[in-house]
Amino acid sequence: MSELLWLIVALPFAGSLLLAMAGKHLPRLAAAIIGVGSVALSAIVMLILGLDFLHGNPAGVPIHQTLWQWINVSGFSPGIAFHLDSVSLTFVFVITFVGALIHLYAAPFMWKDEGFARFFSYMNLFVGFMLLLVLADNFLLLYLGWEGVGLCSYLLIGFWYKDPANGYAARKAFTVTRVGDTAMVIGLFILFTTYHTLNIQDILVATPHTWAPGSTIATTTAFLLLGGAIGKSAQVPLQTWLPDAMAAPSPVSALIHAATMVTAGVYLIARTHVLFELAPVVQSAVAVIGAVTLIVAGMAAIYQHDIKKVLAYSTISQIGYMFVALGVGAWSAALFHFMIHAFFKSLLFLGAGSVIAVLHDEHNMYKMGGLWKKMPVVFWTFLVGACALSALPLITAGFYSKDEIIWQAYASDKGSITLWLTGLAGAFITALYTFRMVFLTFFGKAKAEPAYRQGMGMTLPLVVLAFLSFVGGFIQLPDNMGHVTLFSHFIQQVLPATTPTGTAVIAGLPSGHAAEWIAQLIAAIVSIAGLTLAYRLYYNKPFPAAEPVRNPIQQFFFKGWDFDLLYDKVIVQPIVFFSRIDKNDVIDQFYTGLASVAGLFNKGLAATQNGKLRWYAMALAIGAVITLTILLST
Amino acid sequence: MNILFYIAALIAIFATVRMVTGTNAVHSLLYLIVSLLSVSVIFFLLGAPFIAALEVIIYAGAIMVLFVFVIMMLNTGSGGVRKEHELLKASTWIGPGITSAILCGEMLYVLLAPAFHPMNRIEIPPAAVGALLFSKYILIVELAAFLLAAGIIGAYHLGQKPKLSHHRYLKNEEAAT
Amino acid sequence: MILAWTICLLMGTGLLAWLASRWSDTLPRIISLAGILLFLGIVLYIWFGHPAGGRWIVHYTHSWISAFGIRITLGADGLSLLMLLLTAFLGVLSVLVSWKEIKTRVGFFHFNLLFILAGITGVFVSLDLFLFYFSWEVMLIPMYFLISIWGYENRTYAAGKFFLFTQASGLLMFLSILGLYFVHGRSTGIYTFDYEALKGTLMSRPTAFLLMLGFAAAFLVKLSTVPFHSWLPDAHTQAPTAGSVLLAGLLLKTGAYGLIRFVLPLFPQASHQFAPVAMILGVVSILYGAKLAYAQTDLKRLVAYISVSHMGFILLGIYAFNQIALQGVIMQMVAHAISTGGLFIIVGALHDRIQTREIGQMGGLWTLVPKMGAMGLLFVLASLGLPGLGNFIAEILILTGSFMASRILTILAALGFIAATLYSLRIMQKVFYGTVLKKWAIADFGIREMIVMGSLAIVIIWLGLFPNSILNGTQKMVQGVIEQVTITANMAQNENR
Amino acid sequence: MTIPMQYGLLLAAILFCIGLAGVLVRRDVIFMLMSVEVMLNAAGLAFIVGGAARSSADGQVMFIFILAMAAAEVSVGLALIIQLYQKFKTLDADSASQLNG
Repeated sequence: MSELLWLIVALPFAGSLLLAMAGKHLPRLAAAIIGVGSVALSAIVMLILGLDFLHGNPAGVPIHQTLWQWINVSGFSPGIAFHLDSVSLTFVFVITFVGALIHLYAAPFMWKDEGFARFFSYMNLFVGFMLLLVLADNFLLLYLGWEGVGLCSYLLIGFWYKDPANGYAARKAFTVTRVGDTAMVIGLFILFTTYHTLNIQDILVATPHTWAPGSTIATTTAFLLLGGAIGKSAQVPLQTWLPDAMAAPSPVSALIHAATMVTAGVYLIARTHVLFELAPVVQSAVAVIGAVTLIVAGMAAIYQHDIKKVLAYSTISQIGYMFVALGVGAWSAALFHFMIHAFFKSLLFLGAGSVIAVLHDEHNMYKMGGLWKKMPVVFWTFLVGACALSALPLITAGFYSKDEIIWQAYASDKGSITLWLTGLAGAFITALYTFRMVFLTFFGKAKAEPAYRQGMGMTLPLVVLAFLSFVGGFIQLPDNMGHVTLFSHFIQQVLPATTPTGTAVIAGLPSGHAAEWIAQLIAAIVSIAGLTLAYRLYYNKPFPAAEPVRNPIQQFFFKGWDFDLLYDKVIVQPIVFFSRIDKNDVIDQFYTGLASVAGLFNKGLAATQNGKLRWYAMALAIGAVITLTILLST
Repeated sequence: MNILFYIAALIAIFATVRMVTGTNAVHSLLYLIVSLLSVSVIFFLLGAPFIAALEVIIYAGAIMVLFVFVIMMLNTGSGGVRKEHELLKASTWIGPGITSAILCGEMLYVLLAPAFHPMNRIEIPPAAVGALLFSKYILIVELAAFLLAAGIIGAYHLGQKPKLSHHRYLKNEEAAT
Repeated sequence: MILAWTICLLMGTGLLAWLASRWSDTLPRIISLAGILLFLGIVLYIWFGHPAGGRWIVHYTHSWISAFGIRITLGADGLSLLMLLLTAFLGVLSVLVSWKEIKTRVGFFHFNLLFILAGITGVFVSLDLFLFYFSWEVMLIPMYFLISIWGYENRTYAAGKFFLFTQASGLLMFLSILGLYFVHGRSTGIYTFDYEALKGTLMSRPTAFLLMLGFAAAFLVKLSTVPFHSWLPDAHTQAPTAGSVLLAGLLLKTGAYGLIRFVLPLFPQASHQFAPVAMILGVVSILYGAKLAYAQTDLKRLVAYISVSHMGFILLGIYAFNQIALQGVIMQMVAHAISTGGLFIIVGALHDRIQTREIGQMGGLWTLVPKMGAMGLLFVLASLGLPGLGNFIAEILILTGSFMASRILTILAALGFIAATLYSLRIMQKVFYGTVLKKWAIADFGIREMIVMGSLAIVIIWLGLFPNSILNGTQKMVQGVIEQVTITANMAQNENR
Repeated sequence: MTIPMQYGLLLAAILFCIGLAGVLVRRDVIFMLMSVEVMLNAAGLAFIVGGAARSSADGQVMFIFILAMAAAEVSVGLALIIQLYQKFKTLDADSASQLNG
């Protein structure tokens, strides 16, 4: 069975290639079948392989497959080779399964677009690269996928290229992530020069023996890899590209900018967890970055009026949670939240996409309202997603995944009360902006009429994802409630379990089951409080159908804490200025200067050549005189 | 006999100066001939009768005839004469004059320095000259032949009148250029 | 012998093409195409058919000017053959791209084109330093004509600048060749220009360094390293498309080839002394070239500055003195030829259609010419070093190798990735994205152009996925060079102790 | 009683310088040409004097060469003068300055 591994990756690539070459000449239906079919087939192969892996392989022995030797230069010999273990399987599952659903949704969604085949070609290409990323057995192949998904993100953000703004957003996304990628590449150089291999497993095995915990080299390497992760996962300070990336079509936002690509950073850190454990400074930096990000992005989400931007900031914020989990060593919690988040966030994006589409490309929530009666399926599924996002207790999957993180932020040996409080604050903010979005969009007075009813193709994925957002949480329940550990057990084949604090971190605070009960209660109260506040502020309030007026502070949050302004002033403008002032290249000017000096000499000498015979004869005579004089005087 | 040398030398200098400063081309030409003739006297005195003869025949004879022809052909009239009056202005001649004077002075200084060395009066017959020409200097003789041939062809080519174009368009074109 | 025949074949085809222009304009094109295809066939035959082992895969020597010890010594190893393959491939493409573009003096154009190719072939296979210099000059003069006759508006200036830079630096190299000749002759009594014989010449350190500088001058100018790069943007911009393709694809590579083939083996120790400077120059080239590329508004000039930046990687890699970096350099030589060649062809095609190279005048062209846009995207991505395409393999190998030699410089060079993103995406943004500014009525790529671009695209992707097919061929040669350089340097160090 | 060689050479020098002055001062091309003849003649004289001092025929040979050269020079020079006159309608050397750079 395991020989089929390469098919999972190859199918989307084949679909992409086929669509790129022949897409123009294919009828839409054929293009759709190829585009959706390739990913769906890939998902089926994944399911077969995955079941095989779960049943026939209880110890979780990784499946390894080498296709061909990629490069082979005196020890530098990464291959095109795959490595499937529980962590990559989780990611592959989300990528292919959620990916297939989103593809299915996208077929009717993009039906009228002139670049239909091009769209699916890019989407398939993305799925292929993403799978390559998570399946790669060496860092170079991982980097190939890493850059590949960045490229597809670029292409899809700029998909509607006729609007220059989309192109700029795409370029920004690619450039900002490339900053992180470059840091990561330098990290790879360090790894290669130390271990003379780029094979991930080999390095992870070798690292604890060669590098002392907390040593400079380990810290530097981990820090550089973290740079890559921050860029891809849109964490502070490289988060600015993601809100702009909402220029992409909604299925793209769902697939790339919510479910899969932006979580590549989480994957990278989880994959190289050994390195991060050797560099405690960096690991706590991960937690701090996550914590800062979840607050920064959450605050920004509250003030957005564009429904997709709310979701974008929400994504940044939720990935912040995952980073917190990674930072405190709660590996399986991070991956669990990744999976659940992929379900509900893509659901939300697809729902938002439906709303935007039927309202004639209207993004402003203040111009929506009252849609719950008109689009019941979209409303109910969206509501499920919103509940999961706000982590409403007991019933939603989001509660179980997020609660796990918040609890571990407190209970893990690397956790602290500050992180816990930040997590709680984030939960409150999340509930607030989520239900603000729900109330503004679906309740209140109707300000616009839906243009059409959407078909089954778009509804089915919503329902499936809503279902997953409900039941997904029950595969992993906290110790005190049922103690189901299907997921964490599965993940712990690869990643270590969280080490709880032996004694209570902070004296005087309770620990153990009692503490967990209390923490869950607090978390539940906090999210319900957020909901309630949103209800008070936004339910059925007569807002004008326009962009809201904001005071400077609100404006500051609205602009994402003015990070863009800062970068523009500090980085972009100096670079542009620097390249403008020296457009014509001083060095070239130097050579031109040399040439013009020669030209001056030429002019001077040319003036002596006046064509007068007597002048020349005179010069001869003077020359003779001078020569003679010199001869005589010596 | 020595006195003859000095007289010839003085005449040569005097005639040359008059030639250079003269305004009428024909007069100058005559002075030039006088100068050449007196130099030929000196040649004779120095024991080179063949060269003296050549000087008279070729220089004073043939070459000067060429000059005469050209002056006759061009017949510049009085226009040239008027221009040459500018010679009288100091600014015209002072620079070249000083340069030449310095050159002359330096040469004199060089020539007067070495010790006395007499010029022999032993006559060297043309036969000796001829023998030398066609033995030791044969290569240069041939080169000189080339030079003369080139001179003839050049003179022929340059002396040609420009071809008349009989077509009126071409004529107009030429007039325009 | 076969190498000598290939050079004769190219020259003969050139003469024939010139003659054929008496009768028709198409005939020279067909003749040239046939000639170069034959050349390609021969090279492929050698590439696939060579017996394993042996230092030189093909070797030929014959007396030329025996009084001065000058011989016609030709030889090819993996690197030479690879370069010949590239020469033949780009030769075919440059005939194809000028099929419609060149309308005047077609015969003479192809004559020049083929003589450039012949000269380049000579450079890549000469093992006699005099013959090498001779070929070096042979490739310059037709290129001068190519720029100054069929170039764009500012062609005379550009051609003159190109000629002055390369000629002046070439003379320095000639001085060094003569210097080496005499030094070797004095010490051994054998006056020869033979490469293998000159390899082990004993000389004092300052002499070696001076002679090395002479060689390096020619090659650095050819490689357009930053303080000597200023001929390149003008020449590339003004040359006709085929000229730009050959300039970027092959002529620049002769500089890199010269460094690898001559400077390192002939002066191993002096090269070590020179390495820090060279690596710094390489990094400066990468960053400064990228910066200038970002600032340009003339599309062709922008692409030209990309070359400057990419050549910086080559310089950095050569002087890192390890196999990984050197293999990366070879990869970069090929990949850059393909990617920049592709970009130049696109710019040329665009200029043919809209008569301008100003970026400000373009925009939204994807709608009008989607095939061109897709191809443009591919090569832009290649030039920014996207993994999976040839340039990435090259750059990652170079940087990995140079990281072992110098960490700080490599980190600075890695910033080139970010800079490359900026200038590359600017092309996409300004040319193909956005709204259409003017109502162009232009045709997309036709069949001939798609053949050209398609073959380039296949090659660049092939290089990205199966780089081993090339790296294996040059592996022996690279190993030889590196071993020689390191052994000699170690010996010198021991002596110093 | 013989004349010292210096005197002969002196004469040659003086004639040469007068000729030179003529070339430099005069604007009429015919006068310039005549002055050149004087200079050539002076050079020839110097050769003869030298030959006489050494009692050898070489000096005379040289004079013959100078003579040949002078003949060629005059023939071409005069032809040029005719061309010049036809083109510019003047014999002023300064007016024929089209070769200025």
